[in-house]
Amino acid sequence: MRYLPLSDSDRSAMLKVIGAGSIDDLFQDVPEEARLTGAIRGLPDHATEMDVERQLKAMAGKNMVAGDVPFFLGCGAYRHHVPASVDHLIQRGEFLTAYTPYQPEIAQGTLQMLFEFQTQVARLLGCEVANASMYDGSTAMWEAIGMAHRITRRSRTIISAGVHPHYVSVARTMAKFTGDTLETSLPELSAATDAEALIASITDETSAVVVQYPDILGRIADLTPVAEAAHAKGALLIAVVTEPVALGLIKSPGEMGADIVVGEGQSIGVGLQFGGPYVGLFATREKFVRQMPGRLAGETVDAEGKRGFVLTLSTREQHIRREKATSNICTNSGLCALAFSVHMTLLGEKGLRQLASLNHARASEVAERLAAIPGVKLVNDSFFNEFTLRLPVEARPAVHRMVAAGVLGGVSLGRLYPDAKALENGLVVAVTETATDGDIDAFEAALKEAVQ
Amino acid sequence: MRYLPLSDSDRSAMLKVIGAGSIDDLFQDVPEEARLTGAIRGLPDHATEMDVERQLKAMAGKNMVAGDVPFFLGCGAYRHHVPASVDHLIQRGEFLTAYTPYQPEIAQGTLQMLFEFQTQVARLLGCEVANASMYDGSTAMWEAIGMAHRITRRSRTIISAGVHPHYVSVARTMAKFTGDTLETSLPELSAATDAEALIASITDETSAVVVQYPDILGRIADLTPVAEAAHAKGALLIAVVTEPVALGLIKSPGEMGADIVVGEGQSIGVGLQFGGPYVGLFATREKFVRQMPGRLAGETVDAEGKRGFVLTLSTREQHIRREKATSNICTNSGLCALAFSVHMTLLGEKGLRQLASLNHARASEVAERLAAIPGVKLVNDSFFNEFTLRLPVEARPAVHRMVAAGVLGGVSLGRLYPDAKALENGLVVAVTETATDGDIDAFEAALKEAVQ
Amino acid sequence: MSANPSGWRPSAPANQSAETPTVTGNRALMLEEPLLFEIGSIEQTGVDFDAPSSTGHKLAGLERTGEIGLAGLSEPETMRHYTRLSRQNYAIDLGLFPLGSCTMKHNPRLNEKLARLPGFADIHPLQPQETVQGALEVIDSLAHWLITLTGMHSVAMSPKAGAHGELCGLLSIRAALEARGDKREVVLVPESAHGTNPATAAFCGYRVENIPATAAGRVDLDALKARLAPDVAAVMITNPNTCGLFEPEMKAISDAVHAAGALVYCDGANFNAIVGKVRPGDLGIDAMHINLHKTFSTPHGGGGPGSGPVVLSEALTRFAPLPYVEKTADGLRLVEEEAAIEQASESFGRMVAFHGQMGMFSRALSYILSHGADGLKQVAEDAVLNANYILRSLEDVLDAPFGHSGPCMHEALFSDKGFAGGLTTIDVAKGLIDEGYHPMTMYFPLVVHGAMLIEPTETESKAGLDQFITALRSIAERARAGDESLKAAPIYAPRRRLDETLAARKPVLAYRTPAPDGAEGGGEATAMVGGG
Amino acid sequence: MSANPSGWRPSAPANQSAETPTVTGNRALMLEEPLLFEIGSIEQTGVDFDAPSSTGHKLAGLERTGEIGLAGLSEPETMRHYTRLSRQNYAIDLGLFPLGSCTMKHNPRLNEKLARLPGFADIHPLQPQETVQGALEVIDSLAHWLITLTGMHSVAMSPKAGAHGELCGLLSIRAALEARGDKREVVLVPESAHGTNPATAAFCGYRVENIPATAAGRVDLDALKARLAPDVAAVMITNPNTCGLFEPEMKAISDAVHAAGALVYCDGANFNAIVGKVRPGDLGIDAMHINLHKTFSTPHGGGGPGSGPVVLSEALTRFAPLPYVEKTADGLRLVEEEAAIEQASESFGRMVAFHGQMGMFSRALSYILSHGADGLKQVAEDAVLNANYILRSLEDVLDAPFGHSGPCMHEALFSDKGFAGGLTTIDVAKGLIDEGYHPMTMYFPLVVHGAMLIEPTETESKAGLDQFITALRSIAERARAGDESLKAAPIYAPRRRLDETLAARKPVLAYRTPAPDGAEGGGEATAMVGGG
Ligand SMILES: Cc1ncc(COP(=O)(O)O)c(C=O)c1O
Ligand SMILES: Cc1ncc(COP(=O)(O)O)c(C=O)c1O
Repeated sequence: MRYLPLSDSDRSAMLKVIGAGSIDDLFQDVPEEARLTGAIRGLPDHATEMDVERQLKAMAGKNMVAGDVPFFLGCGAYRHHVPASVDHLIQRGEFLTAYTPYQPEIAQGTLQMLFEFQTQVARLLGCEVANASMYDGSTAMWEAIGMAHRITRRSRTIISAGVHPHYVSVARTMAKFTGDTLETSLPELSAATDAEALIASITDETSAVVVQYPDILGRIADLTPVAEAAHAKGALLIAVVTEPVALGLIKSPGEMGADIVVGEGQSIGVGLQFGGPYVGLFATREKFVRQMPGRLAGETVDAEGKRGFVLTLSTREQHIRREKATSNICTNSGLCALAFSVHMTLLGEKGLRQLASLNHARASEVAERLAAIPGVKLVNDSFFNEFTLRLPVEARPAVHRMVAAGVLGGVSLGRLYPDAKALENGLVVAVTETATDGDIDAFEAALKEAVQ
Repeated sequence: MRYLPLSDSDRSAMLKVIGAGSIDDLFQDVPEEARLTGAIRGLPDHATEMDVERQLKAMAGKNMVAGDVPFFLGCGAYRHHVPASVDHLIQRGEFLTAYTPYQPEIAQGTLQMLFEFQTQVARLLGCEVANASMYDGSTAMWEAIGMAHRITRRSRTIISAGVHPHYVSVARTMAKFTGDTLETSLPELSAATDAEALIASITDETSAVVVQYPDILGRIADLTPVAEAAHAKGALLIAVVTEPVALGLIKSPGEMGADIVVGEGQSIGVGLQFGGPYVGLFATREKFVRQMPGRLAGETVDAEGKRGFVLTLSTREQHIRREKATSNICTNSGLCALAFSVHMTLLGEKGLRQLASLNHARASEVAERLAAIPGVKLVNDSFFNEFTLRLPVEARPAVHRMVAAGVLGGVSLGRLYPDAKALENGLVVAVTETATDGDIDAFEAALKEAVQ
Repeated sequence: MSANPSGWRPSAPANQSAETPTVTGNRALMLEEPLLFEIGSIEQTGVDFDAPSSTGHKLAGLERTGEIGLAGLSEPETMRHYTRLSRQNYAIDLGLFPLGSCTMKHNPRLNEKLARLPGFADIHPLQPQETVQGALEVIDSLAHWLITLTGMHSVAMSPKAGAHGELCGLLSIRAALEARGDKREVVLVPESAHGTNPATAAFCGYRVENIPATAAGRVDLDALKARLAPDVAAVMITNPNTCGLFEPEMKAISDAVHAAGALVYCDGANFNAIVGKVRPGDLGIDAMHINLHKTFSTPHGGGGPGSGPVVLSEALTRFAPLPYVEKTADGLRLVEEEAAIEQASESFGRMVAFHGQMGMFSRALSYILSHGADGLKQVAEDAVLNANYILRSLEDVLDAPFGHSGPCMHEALFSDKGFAGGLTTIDVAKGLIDEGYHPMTMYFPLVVHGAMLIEPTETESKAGLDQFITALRSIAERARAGDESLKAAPIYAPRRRLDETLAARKPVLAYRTPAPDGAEGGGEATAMVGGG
Repeated sequence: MSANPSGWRPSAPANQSAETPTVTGNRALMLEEPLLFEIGSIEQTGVDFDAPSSTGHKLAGLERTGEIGLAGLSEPETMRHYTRLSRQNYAIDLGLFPLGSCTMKHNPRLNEKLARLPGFADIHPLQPQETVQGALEVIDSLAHWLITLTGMHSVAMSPKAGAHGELCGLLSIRAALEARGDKREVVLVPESAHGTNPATAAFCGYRVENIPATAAGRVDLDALKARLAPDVAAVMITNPNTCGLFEPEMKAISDAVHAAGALVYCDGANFNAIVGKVRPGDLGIDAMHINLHKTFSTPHGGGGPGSGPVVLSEALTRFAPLPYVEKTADGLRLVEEEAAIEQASESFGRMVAFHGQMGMFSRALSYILSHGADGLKQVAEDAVLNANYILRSLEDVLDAPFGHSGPCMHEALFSDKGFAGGLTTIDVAKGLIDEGYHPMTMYFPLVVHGAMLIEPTETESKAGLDQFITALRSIAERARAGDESLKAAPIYAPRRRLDETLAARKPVLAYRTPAPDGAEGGGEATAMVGGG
């Protein structure tokens, strides 16, 4: 087998050194009855590279590739062009096949990169510090709720109706077991967010208010009033960003007073990948750093006084603190963090701003065109690159009809909120720099057809 | 522009250091009238990565991809499965973006690889030494004729009718200018090669006899009699191998007495690439090494006595010997040599033999099946993975008819020998490990149809 | 402006010792690399964009006006920055990476290639299901093989890493207990367990108690039995355990646990030792996570991403998280809409925004198909053989605390007993760095003093192991002889030992642009000198 | 058995100096790597094959029975072997690579990606033309832009590198001369020309004579005119020339050459300096090769492959080699069948088996489209700016023989004048290695003593150049001061200076398996000690 270097003669020589008669002697601790004797049921023997490639290609071939069709999906995962150099660099064996940088003298590459990533994330989100990544945006949000609980010693969290329903779902799952109380609600198909209602519901027992920015329907609202209201009651503001490209154009949550800002970094460098691996962003105020989950790279010096980087503040972490850790996370999303960081470095502030402007301009054009389709209404009066339409028909079947026309034309709210009658005509449309004029024409035509 | 790091302020600062008022001052030696003033005609300004990708993808999309259809072409370029690790390794920046290893202390990677490549090639071809690569098989063959000329001080070369007609064409082009005389002929659609005729035509003026093995029709013949006949008259035997995988199963030309063995290495590691870049293999006897063209890596030691490698015997080469060099070659095919070497290392002798056996077995099956089609005759009684059929109809249009059925069904001799009536029904078919049962069925059906 | 416009800055004082006399601080191919923020600028970019043909005005007046501070580099500079950084890393592609418990095995590039097929890499998680049938097929096939290999009843595919899998398992257990109205409070965990085990249990609201171990490094069954009581919700066992030993009484443990009304969680991080040889399902366990980034070779990527599917017993299956894939008459269906689904009403809920680590699934499936039935079994056998070879080749110079109790499984455990002159495990580890190796796992498991846990994996050749053994033997001999010079190791790495205390005492977690002209700035820590 | 079954062998005597005290010979991340033949074996393989379902028997009795001696490695070992080797290389991805005349610029990975599209990478050169229209479109588009950029009449796309392009150009010239019945025998070449120029001329059967140069490093027009006579077939000029200077009298040279009935070949290796700024066609040249692997950034790959299309004047067009692409009513057509084509009857013939370096064409086209009209012009300007910046920043410490004659073009030329203590160009070059740079081109062009030819290219940043200037300045100062220690450089590279004399005197060009048990074998050279 091509991946296994030992030859049979190596094996016998080694058994001799060990003093064992056969390989099975090494498995002597496994009770006889627990040993598998036959082959693994149904699994053929090892296959050639060509054969495996054929099998997987056949599966890949059954999917409709976003890049092959007019494509307008968002809702937490965005399709941006990722420069070829990003994928080249993350495939460098020294990045790809390294472990967590536990031995800093021979892991400065990963450590410095993480330090840079943390800096980029902190600056983008408008915070003082960021960690070395979480699994994804949804788990980052849950961890933020837990962190707020530790900081405020309160357990009631208000989650805005504008938060991605899957993120809310994750939080709800966790809360069932940790005894946290979550106040959640469904969004409305209106231009206004639920900021006022949120503010009204904050009490002295509120640990945190969680808002998404831009929210699930694409709406943008100033976070300052919510932040002030939360702080006035001793609660924290947690902001969730699922489309970090937006922050090249609009104010960061940190600037507006958010105490913890989490996000999904997929949109920069990582690609769609059917939902994973993605990369959770997690940033906060310096004073909260010891309550933060996840790994942190920090600056230090070596024995000769040269600057270097190490994993630090690990007394927060499971491998040191065990049951008292701030989180159980161990493996995080390092390589996606690298992809994010490389792409962000290529963009730089200038490129990020250009990219964001282009997205917003393009989305504005498309919103205008689609809203001109008879019966179709634009819900938003603010958005970045994603907005919601109210269709004259149920959106979920309309999406399927567009598929039949070869167009991936947005996410129906019916898919995200299967039980919410009031939302069933909602269609969330994301438009990025990857949409061509032809794509937009095709989408417009398909949607026209689908709502008839 | 994304590839250009200088900013405008860098540029002014640098001009100041230089003491120039403007960039155009630096071009002062270019006469006014020779300076281009406007933009380059018809060329748009710089384009985004996404845009360039779209343009090139559109072109790529117009080609019929070998891997997407039943595919049976050979005649000097063979489609084998190349393991994914080969492409990964040749894309390592340290290999891909290095220059010729002129500074050996920081080019041991390339130099050791070339030394290993030379060893692999020499052993595969059955020779004592090999060089660090030529452009491709056809130029390697021409260089071999030139080298034989230098060794024997004779200028008449006999080229077997079994040599690839494009290779002959290249030799003919060069000979027009160097005053070499080539004796060439057309192949016949028969099982026997022209070995006897060759032997008969060797004289005391013959510098070399050139034979291809397996030949353009796929035939295999013992080279020993030709070698002996050539040597008896003081001439050299040059053997050409366009499908090196064959040498995992059949005797090497070196073993049979060839003095210079050249080849096309494309078949191992390199891929089809519409004809280039490929990699010329060049091997010979140690005693001829100072007449060899091309670069050579050799072993030596460093100032501390450690083994290391350098480019050596450069007194043969243009940069030292200028007009007295053995060849004008400078840039060769280093990265393809690396691909060849990595693939060969993965194969090893064991894998190469397995691969060769599989090719021969598969080709034998297909030959049998196709020869059973009414009117179709198998020309060969010997072959490796490629054989020639005599169709009941002209082969060139039959190939086009198969294309219409979605099958790339071999190379017609009409394409290779456009004026040779006697060959026009010949179809050369190559079968490698990449052909599936389904491919073979489709091919059989398409050919049946095409010869009706 | 937050990025340093003056460009390159040496990170070490020039000419500070005879060993680094270069002006640049570089040492030939070992290149120093400044921070991105020291070489980039907010004006620089490595991408081109077309100018927007119009401008939008829907930003609710929230335009970001201030400087963000994101330094950019042109593409050539970016290539160099990261290429140079990468060269300061050790990796599996460079050599043996025997980090115990981490299963650092060869990462086939075939898997990288296949995961990048547009049909996998360029599909959106919320595409209509009829457009992603191939992706669901990957999930379903991988699920099938994981169930088959473990002999379990079902598998939850969405957990994103091992620890997340533990969470999934414990939540399933808790959901099952609650479903039967059983409120239990304690989870028992061996002291040797990985830190994620107690952390996860605590996260799920359980109190963690230790299970004692025998002198042979196994769970003390009698002690365990004695502790089992109605307050115990679950027992978390690692098998093979973190000492590299198989728990021979696993079935008896499971039976006892079940008899006490509790459930058995198995940490499957060490599945590599037994894949194709033993099915955890035959040992009575209820839930086990599988680290695809260990046993099934998806690359570690310098810390992640991973993927931690959890196989479940029949008892736990109906509590499994959403989403999951099911076969229907019209093809595969992703069951995700919680509220709408009758049959999933007992699911404990959703763990992640989408469907798990698709990019890891395709790699792991490729790995499984490549190895096949014979190959997977060989994986376990060779992994165990390699570990025992190391154990027996070094036990004369390194103390093997459980060496007497028989063969180990996939990793060999040594202690620092016998080292002289104050030398300890870390000195041996750092010595290995100079020899061209990544060190073993140090000081874990906690049950052994100065633990050195060596996991070679099956993808190492005998010749490679022999060289490693020679190197480690020589270092071990130096450690036993109290050779002071080991304390200075590593001397050839890009950095000497780093001051971790300083890092934690004065955390500098993000770059702070130095104040102009030498005024006090955030970079001050770089001027301090500390010992390793 | 030709491969060494015993596996790893240190390539250096253990513990030979205080600087390498490791047992393995490794120095942390700088890893020693044995030869493939020392670690592999003929039994080992890194690929799997299905067993053939039948066996063929058509081998004419020529089965290869003896051992070939091809050592194999498993895939993990292969990855490490080549990854480790790669790390012993310097490359553009690591830093400045200022090899004059070589135009080592950034290689965009976009181009690598596009060249690998199956539509380009997985098509056979002999596929029916209707199945490769997109490939022909690439050739045709690239041809169009090369013609446009050079202002010439046509282009021959098949030459495989610069030297092959020279051959193409000279053969076209010779064919044209012969077509008019003109047998000329001499080609004039400046002494500063690249070695391929005279080598090519000689290969085409011409006698080579030198053209004298002026004190300002240009062609001496008067001397050239004096030599022009009916025996002169062509003049080969490099412009910008290899001293990095533009030939201001190029048009006058061309006119004079044409007046004498000869033709002008231009070596276009240095086209990078003038792309988008000057069209060679406006200077009266007849043929010029373009190194796509220089100006158009296809990667050098450690020595190749390259691609050397040749642009031709109208006078030479009909002699161009086959194949070429033409537009027809049914699409693009590859004209290759020599005998059948009326219109190509004057073509001098075929130069390569197929159609040239397709893989380089797609990359070069991507490069041209990416840069566009503004970008290409900027390329030339920045390349020239960077070179002049180096020239002027160092001319106080390094002698610039033509520095007085005005600005240089894309490369800065220095000599070793002023070095003391027997130090010379090579010592400066090796000193740069320790500083983390690839040296400049040494001892070329031949017209300058101890030449150091520095070509930074446009893809270097100012900060990067500043660091390089600082490093080279310090080395130059040491060279002027006669600092002996420079002779020991490099000290940090994977190897110290290598003994090239030994290599040439006792060539060892292939691995020879050592005779068993210390008997005399082919490996003996490794035991000798030589000085650098
Ligand atoms: C024994 C053990 N359990 C659990 C884990 C946690 O897995 P992960 O890092 O994927 O979260 C690890 C690995 O780090 C481990 O070694
Ligand atoms: C001036 C000059 N001419 C010709 C050549 C030859 O080009 P190639 O190496 O592509 O054959 C080179 C490059 O090596 C060169 O620098």
